[in-house]
Amino acid sequence: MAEAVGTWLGAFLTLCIFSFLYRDNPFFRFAESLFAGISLGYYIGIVSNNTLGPNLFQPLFTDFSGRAHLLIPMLLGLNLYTRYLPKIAWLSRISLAVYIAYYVGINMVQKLQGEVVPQVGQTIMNPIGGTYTPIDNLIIIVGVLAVLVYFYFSIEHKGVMGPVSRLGIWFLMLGFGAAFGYTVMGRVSLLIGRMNYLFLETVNATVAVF
Amino acid sequence: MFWKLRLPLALTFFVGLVPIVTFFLTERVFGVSFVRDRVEQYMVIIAGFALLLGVVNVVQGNVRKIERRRPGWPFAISLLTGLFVMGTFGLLSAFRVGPFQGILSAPDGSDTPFYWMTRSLFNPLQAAMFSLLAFYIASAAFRAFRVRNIEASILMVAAFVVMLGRTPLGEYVFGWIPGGHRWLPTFTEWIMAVPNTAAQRGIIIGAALGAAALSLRVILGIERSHLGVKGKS
Amino acid sequence: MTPDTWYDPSRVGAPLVLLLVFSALVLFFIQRSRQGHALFIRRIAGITAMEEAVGRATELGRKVLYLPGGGTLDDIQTIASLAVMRHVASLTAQYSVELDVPNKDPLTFAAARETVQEAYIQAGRPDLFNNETVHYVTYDQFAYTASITGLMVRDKPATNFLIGAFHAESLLLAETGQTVGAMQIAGTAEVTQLPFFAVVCDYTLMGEELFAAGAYLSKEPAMLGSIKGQDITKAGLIAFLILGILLEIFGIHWFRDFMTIS
Amino acid sequence: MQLERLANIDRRVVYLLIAIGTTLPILLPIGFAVSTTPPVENLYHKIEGCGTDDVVMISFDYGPTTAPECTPMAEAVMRHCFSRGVKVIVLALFPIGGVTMAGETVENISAEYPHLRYGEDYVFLGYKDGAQATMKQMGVAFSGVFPRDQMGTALEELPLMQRVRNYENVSLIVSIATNVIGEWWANLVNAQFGTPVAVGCTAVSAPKYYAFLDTGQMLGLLGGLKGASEYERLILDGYPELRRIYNRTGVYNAMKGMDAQTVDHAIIMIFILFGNIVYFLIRRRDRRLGTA
Repeated sequence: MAEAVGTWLGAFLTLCIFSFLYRDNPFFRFAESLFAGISLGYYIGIVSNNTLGPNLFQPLFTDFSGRAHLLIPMLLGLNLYTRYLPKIAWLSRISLAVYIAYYVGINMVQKLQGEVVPQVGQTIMNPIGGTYTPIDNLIIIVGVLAVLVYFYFSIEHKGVMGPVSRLGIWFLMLGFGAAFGYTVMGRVSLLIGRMNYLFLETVNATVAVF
Repeated sequence: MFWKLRLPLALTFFVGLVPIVTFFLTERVFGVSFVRDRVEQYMVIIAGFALLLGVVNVVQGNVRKIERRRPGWPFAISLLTGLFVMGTFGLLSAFRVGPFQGILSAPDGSDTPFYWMTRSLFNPLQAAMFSLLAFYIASAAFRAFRVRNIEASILMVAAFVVMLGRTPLGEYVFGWIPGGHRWLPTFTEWIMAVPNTAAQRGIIIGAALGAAALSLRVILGIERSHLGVKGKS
Repeated sequence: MTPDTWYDPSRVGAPLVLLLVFSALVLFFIQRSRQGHALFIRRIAGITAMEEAVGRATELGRKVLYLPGGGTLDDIQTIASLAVMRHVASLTAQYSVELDVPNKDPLTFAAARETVQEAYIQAGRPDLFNNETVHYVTYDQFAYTASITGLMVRDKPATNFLIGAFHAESLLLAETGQTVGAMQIAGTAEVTQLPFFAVVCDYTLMGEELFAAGAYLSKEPAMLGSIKGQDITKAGLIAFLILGILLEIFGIHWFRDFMTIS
Repeated sequence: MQLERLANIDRRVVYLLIAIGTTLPILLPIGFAVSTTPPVENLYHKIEGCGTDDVVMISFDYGPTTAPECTPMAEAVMRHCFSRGVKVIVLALFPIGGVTMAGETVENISAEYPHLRYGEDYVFLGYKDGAQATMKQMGVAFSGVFPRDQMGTALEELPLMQRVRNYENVSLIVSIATNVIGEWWANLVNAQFGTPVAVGCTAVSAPKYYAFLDTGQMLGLLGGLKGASEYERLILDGYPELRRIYNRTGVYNAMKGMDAQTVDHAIIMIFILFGNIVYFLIRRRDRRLGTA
């Protein structure tokens, strides 16, 4: 029974969201505000259950002295709330600075090691050979170079730079168009899933009750 | 004033160097395993505390909305109700209070109220919102794909060919020529594999360099907008 | 499994060399620029349009909506977004236009609050900043999207900035913004979402342009110097690529091997 | 003025047509002919080569979000095996809802084959966290990771599992995967243990998987709804008695989904063409007015 009620509720909320396609209306506003509230509540539960509980409170409660180092992130976390105390509001920036700095450092090496090096490495190829034809390989090489030239900021795109960066834009547009067309199928699949839910699953759930 | 500016910037510099330096070292070096095992965990905890910061702001904003009877205030009630009910079940389950001995499923495998709400309310809302994309991608294509200039034409033709090639329609176009039914699907795959790869690679290399340069500016304290501190050279 | 050296041999090759060369070049050009060597940075349409976009809000008497993206503060795109946000906030303060910054990530929310408030103080308009200028919505991608699309339809912002890390929600947000007649400037480095922004928005900062935007807007010598350093690295990589390909044709695999991570 | 109106049709017209184009084909199948491709045929022929002594493993490595694409694949492969009397072992490695997908599919499909017996003809092992570790351990013994099946029965009590110890006794592994787990089957299990692996994946990840097909690490590949509908086409041609299942209204399958895809793609393309024709007419008119 709870299953069927759940399915019908879900179907109702789905229709509320779809009604936005026609125009904004109280049903959509209801679903939207409920969604905002529920989702935030969901993350309160999940973050407590998956992070704060097992990684902070449980270790601290079971073995405080052995895990006292966990007080560091706890203090940094609590420190975010100094924002509400005007006199020491600036302290909250320390937590932000530490958090940002750590990930900025990670990003810097990851981008260079994980993206620039392999992507450049894969482009250094003998055009004759590999899985593609020589013409395909040349197109890839020329495309990569042209796009890189397009992103060159400190020279005006005149002379040789002009046509090459134009070619870069063409490659970008070709790639964007293709990716757009390619994505249609995945998005329609999502809608098919919802239509199934609305038309078939609600019926099945109801039948199952009786 | 000195500390308000210098301390965050000094911390940024030193903390930022930690992952860069340890990246190249092995755990044989003192402190590396500490960084790898613990610091990441610390950051997740800090982020966990931040969520409450957001919750406080949402509650404040919506309570104010109700108090002042601003337009749409009844919807603030449904928001707060959803937040309160779901959040309470979530907290009770997360800390295993009373009968709430599990968040998504109880120890005997049965569903919890938190899970029921997730499945009946949260997941359908997510999926419904996500699926609106099917409508939007259609209307965006109709409106934006016009042959205004060379760039727009390339964009449109590429999208059109790929859309055609991905369905049985693509097989029918040249299907009357012997062997022709594979032409468009093959061409579609070629577009994805060759020119599209080139464009993506170019963007990724450029963006990664840009990201690295921004990272360096942050670590050096040149870029500091995120701290609310005005940059100066 | 642990190698018996103190450094990780799979990482000290190309990645370390690239890191050192890159950092050296960026630092060199920052220094040079600070010493007063003028630098040219080409015009980037999306950035030049920002002032016009805020001006439009003044004319229409409607608000400016700034979305810092669905990424968290550990995503460098969000940091780039905060740098642009700072500039947009100074503009809205100067023009006395209402600014609205709804957030998905709570830490980004905390940082954005600092960024915007300070920009208003610097612009001499702390009175225009209030607790609702920068606010929090929810952590869920689609719940956030639903709230923002609703907000767009009801408040009809004159201008939308969609700058940062966006995922599947990109098209939902941009298309709704388009229906309410907002001028839209987007910026992201998410390769999968760029097509949608490029198709729907008036201006799109693509990849590297997003990261350069903050520096470009600040007009500070040190910032511009870093862009130059990054460009020179890029030129070096292009040369490296061409040389590598030529050597490959003659069967010499040095460059490729060097860039292949074992 | 008329032309401008055509160029700016209310977007809700587009929405309505997409809604109809998605719903109608699900309720009333059209049946666009799909030609089959080698990656799909390979998997079909592999199972055709299996007899009643062979065992096929079907791993549910996807969740509810990609069910419209993935479930028809799992169903078609399972029906194919059951129709031939090939033994089936089902498991789930995808953490978010994989086991639910597997449970529902096993329940639905086994109901269509009432003569098959649980434990002898098919077994449902259940879900295990940590896909890579699970895959490695199953190379030694299934019972090491799954001491009991989903219903809690010890594996040694199941007749089928008494003769199936590890991958050596399995003829084929089919992973219906939404993310990287499908790759792991290929580059971990196939590479280390040599068991043939075929993967069914969403259309979005198909291009990436073609590389594994080239190297032979994957024997077959079903890409998205298209791949699933091709497989349905093959089993319908081979086993006409399945028509009564696939022609039922009120039950979703990939061919219906593919019909909806085709109709929606056609609607979008027609709108693009229409928009451009109107755009051309406006330009031509303006040019004429300008020169007049």
